[in-house]
Amino acid sequence: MSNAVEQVLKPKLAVEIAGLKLKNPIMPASGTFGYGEEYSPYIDLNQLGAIVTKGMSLNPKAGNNTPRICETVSGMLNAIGLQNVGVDAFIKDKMAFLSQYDTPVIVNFFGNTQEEYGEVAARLDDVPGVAALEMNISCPNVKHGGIVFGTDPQAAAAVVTSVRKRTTKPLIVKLTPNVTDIQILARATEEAGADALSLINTLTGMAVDIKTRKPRLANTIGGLSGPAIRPVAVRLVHQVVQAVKVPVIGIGGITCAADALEFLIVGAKAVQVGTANFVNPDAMATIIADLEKFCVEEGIADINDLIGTLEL
Amino acid sequence: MSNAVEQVLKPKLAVEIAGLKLKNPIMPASGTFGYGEEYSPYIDLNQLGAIVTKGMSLNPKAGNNTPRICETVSGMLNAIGLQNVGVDAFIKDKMAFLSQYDTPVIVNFFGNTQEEYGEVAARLDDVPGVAALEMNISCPNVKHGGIVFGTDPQAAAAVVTSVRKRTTKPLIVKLTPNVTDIQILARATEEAGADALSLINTLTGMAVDIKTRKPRLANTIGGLSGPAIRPVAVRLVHQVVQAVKVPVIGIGGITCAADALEFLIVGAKAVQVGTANFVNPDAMATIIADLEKFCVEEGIADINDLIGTLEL
Amino acid sequence: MQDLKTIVLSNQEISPGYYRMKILASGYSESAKPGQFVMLRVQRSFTPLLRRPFGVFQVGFIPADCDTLPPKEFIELVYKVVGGGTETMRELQSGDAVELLGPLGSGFTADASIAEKILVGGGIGLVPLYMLATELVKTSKVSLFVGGRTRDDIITISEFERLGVNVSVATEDGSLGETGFVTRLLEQRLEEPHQTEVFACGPMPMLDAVQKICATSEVSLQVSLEALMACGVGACLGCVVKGEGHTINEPRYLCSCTSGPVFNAESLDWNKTEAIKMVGGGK
Amino acid sequence: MQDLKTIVLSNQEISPGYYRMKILASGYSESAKPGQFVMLRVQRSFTPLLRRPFGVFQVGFIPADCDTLPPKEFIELVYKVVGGGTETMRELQSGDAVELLGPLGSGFTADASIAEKILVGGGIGLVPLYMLATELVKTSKVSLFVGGRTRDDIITISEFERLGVNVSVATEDGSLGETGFVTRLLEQRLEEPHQTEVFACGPMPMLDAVQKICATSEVSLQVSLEALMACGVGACLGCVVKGEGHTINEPRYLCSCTSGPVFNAESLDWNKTEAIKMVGGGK
Ligand SMILES: Cc1cc2nc3c(=O)[nH]c(=O)nc-3n(C[C@H](O)[C@H](O)[C@H](O)COP(=O)(O)OP(=O)(O)OC[C@H]3O[C@@H](n4cnc5c(N)ncnc54)[C@H](O)[C@@H]3O)c2cc1C
Ligand SMILES: Cc1cc2nc3c(=O)[nH]c(=O)nc-3n(C[C@H](O)[C@H](O)[C@H](O)COP(=O)(O)OP(=O)(O)OC[C@H]3O[C@@H](n4cnc5c(N)ncnc54)[C@H](O)[C@@H]3O)c2cc1C
Ligand SMILES: Cc1cc2nc3c(=O)[nH]c(=O)nc-3n(C[C@H](O)[C@H](O)[C@H](O)COP(=O)(O)O)c2cc1C
Ligand SMILES: Cc1cc2nc3c(=O)[nH]c(=O)nc-3n(C[C@H](O)[C@H](O)[C@H](O)COP(=O)(O)O)c2cc1C
Ligand code: FES
Ligand code: FES
Repeated sequence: MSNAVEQVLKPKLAVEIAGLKLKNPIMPASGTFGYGEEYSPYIDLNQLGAIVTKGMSLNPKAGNNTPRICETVSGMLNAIGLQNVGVDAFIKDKMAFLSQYDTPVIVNFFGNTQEEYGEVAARLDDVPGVAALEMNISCPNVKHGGIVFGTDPQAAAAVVTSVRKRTTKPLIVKLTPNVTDIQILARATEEAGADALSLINTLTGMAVDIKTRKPRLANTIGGLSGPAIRPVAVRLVHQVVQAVKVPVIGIGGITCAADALEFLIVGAKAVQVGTANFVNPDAMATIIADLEKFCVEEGIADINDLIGTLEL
Repeated sequence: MSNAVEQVLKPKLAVEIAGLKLKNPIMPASGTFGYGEEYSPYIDLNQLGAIVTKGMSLNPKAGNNTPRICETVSGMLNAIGLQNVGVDAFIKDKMAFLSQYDTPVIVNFFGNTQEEYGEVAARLDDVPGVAALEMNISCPNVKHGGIVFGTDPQAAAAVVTSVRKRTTKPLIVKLTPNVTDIQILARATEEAGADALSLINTLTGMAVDIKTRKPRLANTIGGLSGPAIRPVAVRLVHQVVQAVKVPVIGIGGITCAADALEFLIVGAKAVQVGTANFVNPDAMATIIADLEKFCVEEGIADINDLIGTLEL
Repeated sequence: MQDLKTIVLSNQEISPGYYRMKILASGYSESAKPGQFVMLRVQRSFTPLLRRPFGVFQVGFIPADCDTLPPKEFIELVYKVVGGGTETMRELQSGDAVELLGPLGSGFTADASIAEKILVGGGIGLVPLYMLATELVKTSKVSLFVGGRTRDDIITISEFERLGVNVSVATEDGSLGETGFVTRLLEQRLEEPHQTEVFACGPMPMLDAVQKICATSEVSLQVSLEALMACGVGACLGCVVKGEGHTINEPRYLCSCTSGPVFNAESLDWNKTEAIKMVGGGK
Repeated sequence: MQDLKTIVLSNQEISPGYYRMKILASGYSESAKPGQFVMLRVQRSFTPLLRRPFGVFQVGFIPADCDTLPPKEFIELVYKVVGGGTETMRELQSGDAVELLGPLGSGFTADASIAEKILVGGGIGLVPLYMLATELVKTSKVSLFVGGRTRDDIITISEFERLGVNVSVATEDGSLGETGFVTRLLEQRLEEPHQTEVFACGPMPMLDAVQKICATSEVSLQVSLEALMACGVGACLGCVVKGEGHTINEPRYLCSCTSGPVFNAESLDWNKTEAIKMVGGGK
């Protein structure tokens, strides 16, 4: 009895994804939390379920011309252009800081060709402290007319297969929402060897300055993120959970525990918080605390008992 | 000189779409303005560029179970289930009211099979007062496993071709945004005989009640509309304008003249206002007045001089 | 029916979480009928996006600032803070701008030949019954049965008493009046058959019980329903409720903003029907 | 660097459309350096979504309500209402909650060996120069050249004068001071070469002109830039500006929230480079 009371007082928030043990299901979304260090004055990185880094490429990338961001109604557009220090500099300069923490580090990465993807994965494979890789397949395949890998089931499967061969780390494949049928993509990447799927990346969007008649982003189009996109993200996660067996990580417009819970209830094993970090550097700490409160209030001893309990 | 001044004082807002002359580029979006009558106490229907009706089907449709709507951040989800009185009752009971106005009536319609689409179009073909048809192809094709017509280029082209044969009225095809490549769909429907394209219909979304763990809509998933989706809509309209020659009508999250102008600048010849009507029954009147003001301020004598002037 | 761009006159907490708001509303004293509602817009931004529906508690006049001017018409709402929209409302102060679409919907219709009227209100469901009571007391004997979770949820009853309404209270925790559900009070009153007419507003489980009791006693019942609403004018079809004769195969839906929010109980379907799911988010 | 959940102390209009806002900000009097900024969150809802960057105008202390308590530290912002975020700010009153992330970014660094300092401010660009002036006047002779469209855009100059700063004004419409651009004043001053150091903040065209003048006169220049910012801490990479040596083929971007907002003019690229467009909205 006293044991049961204690359990309710301190619900279990730990989840496991592809062998990765997370203290809780909350982690940042790639590109919104820098290399971890940037937010370390404001939030204790040891609290997080995992740390997900900015996307890494084989060579350093300078990124797009400016303006790169613009605010929209309850959302923002970005076309950063995947600016990053390159995988080698990352390993050399950024991993030491991240390794101080008792929190798994998930390295997000991408390439412009299938080969590049494989090579980045290979370079990260033997890096101690890298707990898992998250593969961003929302990039144009420069060898095939710039079609985005993640919108074509064949291309997506092929690139995942080739990365799978070059890494022994758990491989999370991050899906783009800008497709007709996400379930086809989800199954294709699962079969190609993904250990987990994460979604959604940003919705493609655009905004215009009506005075100058120019796009608000130098790149014309960009990725829409923030609370505005959450209903689309929840729907896609729901569909993917039904289509695959591997665990799914939900992303899109999460700002508070209630938002995170929508994803967990539809079946996401964990969630990533993106744009909300910009608004509240301690958003994830608040979410973790409030998740715990919610479990206590609802008498949930283990968050795993809540995951996927959507009633249809 | 005095002539030029006059022009600037009273800019020309009239536009033409597929032979249809509109007083201005502002009209309601289907399903958000009932049969026109519902909003006639609040806005003068003679002011509008056109009136677009709720979607009509061959037989009356009772619609979905409740709850049918739910609010999201800067948006709303709906799964009304296309409730309507049926095309015959519409012609008999609703057209007399609409015909009083000096405003073109565009009848939105849909079907569950290719034949149904054709039959509805045929029944509307000789109805006086119907200025044009808007064909909603975001419906599942019940004869082909429920795949949404508008997500499959072949199915979309086929259904447009068959409707084209049964109507002499201008045919506007309304595209769904839930596709990987909108340009393929736009070209396929243009080639099949669309006189104009309108977009976007709602983004598919979902929301969950975290207490009951049930979807907030009885139908589980629904359509997301409102300001939240505008950046996605602007991007899709921009892409479609570049892909086709027929005129394009922009839809999605328009609440004010500035929002409408984004669509016009990227190249939409007219726009539809949806969810904003619920918030402000006179939203369209305000938009028309403010469009005029904007033209005066910017020295635009004819709104057509502004359409498609995006600077890349 | 009009869309008034107007201002708040006052906004006061009357019980923990419950507020009364007076809004300047010219035309309402003539046009508003008991049981009607308004769609209120509380802020310029898009959070919250939609207007919120509120029953008309009462309409009236306040003296103008100057003798030579006509008195000002107001409408009064009573609301409970439950979420984002009502949170925003609670912060409004005298002079703040709001937009008021209305009066909307059907009202209650009393049968002049029936001398005794019973009102049944649950929590905030009391609101539309007050304006009704102001009319009914003119010609009938009126009783109010009001229920709530605790005594904090029993609001504005002294107002009803001042009209001469006979008020009986039930709270679930017994902190005021009888302990238990308000429907017990109705049941007791209707035990021995007598000619009366019932008007009810409150949570669905309460209305379900009221309907059963009235059906058993063969007493006529009008209910005011709360449905989710986007437009309030019959355009969105979001607010429907199931009408009498509704089945899964032949669904019958009634618009609760135009055919309602007040319905004769017989025109509604009181069976719990199963939800049907469609593939695709058809509108 | 901290994220303070704090309150507004005062918020006053000082010129049409320009406001001064004092915010309770413990720690700032020690930590804030001239040229630094804060990211301010002005409301709980998501419109506006992002925080807004504002330069630190000054830091200071106000007496506590009670003698035995320590005085309260405040930070003062001066802002111009230009859009949704600043519209919301204008409505804040003493006691309203705000969130303050900061102090952020690089500050100005003065060269102690140079006895004369020139500040050049355009419109609201004056803001970060005030706190800088409070430091510089301790050791140097300081002049301020300030420009704006009309005299309403010339703000807080009496504050500078009170510090002992020599203020010269130019307005485009001639409603205050010289008629024309502020850069004319700088040009005149630098006509005959002399040892000085320039600190400038204002619209890009003004900074472009200031940079040309200083480069010609071989005078060292620090500029504070305004870039669009989402995070303010170096995480989003949205705020970059082009660094010295930037080309289309070898772009060089500097984060203006961490490497800036104050930059040595030589570390920036002052050429107008063409925009490059990519297919796909890569992040
Ligand atoms: C005809 C009618 C009359 C009403 N009269 C009153 C009244 O006099 N006093 C009062 O306090 N409340 C009344 N309600 C309920 C009131 O509309 C809701 O409490 C309010 O909309 C909640 O908004 P929120 O943003 O605070 O809550 P949230 O829960 O954040 O609202 C989210 C969404 O749900 C809707 N919603 C939530 N609860 C209800 C509900 N019970 N009924 C309908 N929609 C709901 C909101 O409109 C909104 O779209 C009435 C409802 C209807 C339909
Ligand atoms: C380091 C720094 C210091 C600043 N200091 C001050 C100051 O002391 N006083 C002051 O009045 N303003 C200052 N600004 C500009 C101020 O941030 C913008 O005026 C403000 O964000 C506009 O927000 P809005 O919502 O009112 O306008 P909107 O135009 O609605 O803003 C829309 C978006 O554009 C951004 N934005 C608009 N204008 C600017 C701008 N000039 N610079 C950067 N972002 C902009 C907003 O942050 C927002 O994301 C500073 C900017 C920066 C980068
Ligand atoms: C500024 C910014 C940069 C991003 N960079 C990346 C990236 O490098 N790799 C990636 O996979 N996703 C990137 N994303 C997408 C986010 O990880 C996330 O999928 C998306 O923002 C949706 O979540 P949110 O609504 O919580 O922000 C970026 C998003 C933003 C806003
Ligand atoms: C309640 C509701 C009902 C709708 N019904 C229809 C419909 O019957 N036919 C149709 O083509 N689109 C329908 N739509 C989609 C709108 O016409 C429009 O494409 C969409 O809402 C996006 O515009 P908005 O953001 O301005 O609302 C409906 C939208 C809503 C919100
Ligand atoms: S609320 Fe829109 S039809 Fe009733
Ligand atoms: S504002 Fe985010 S990196 Fe500078």
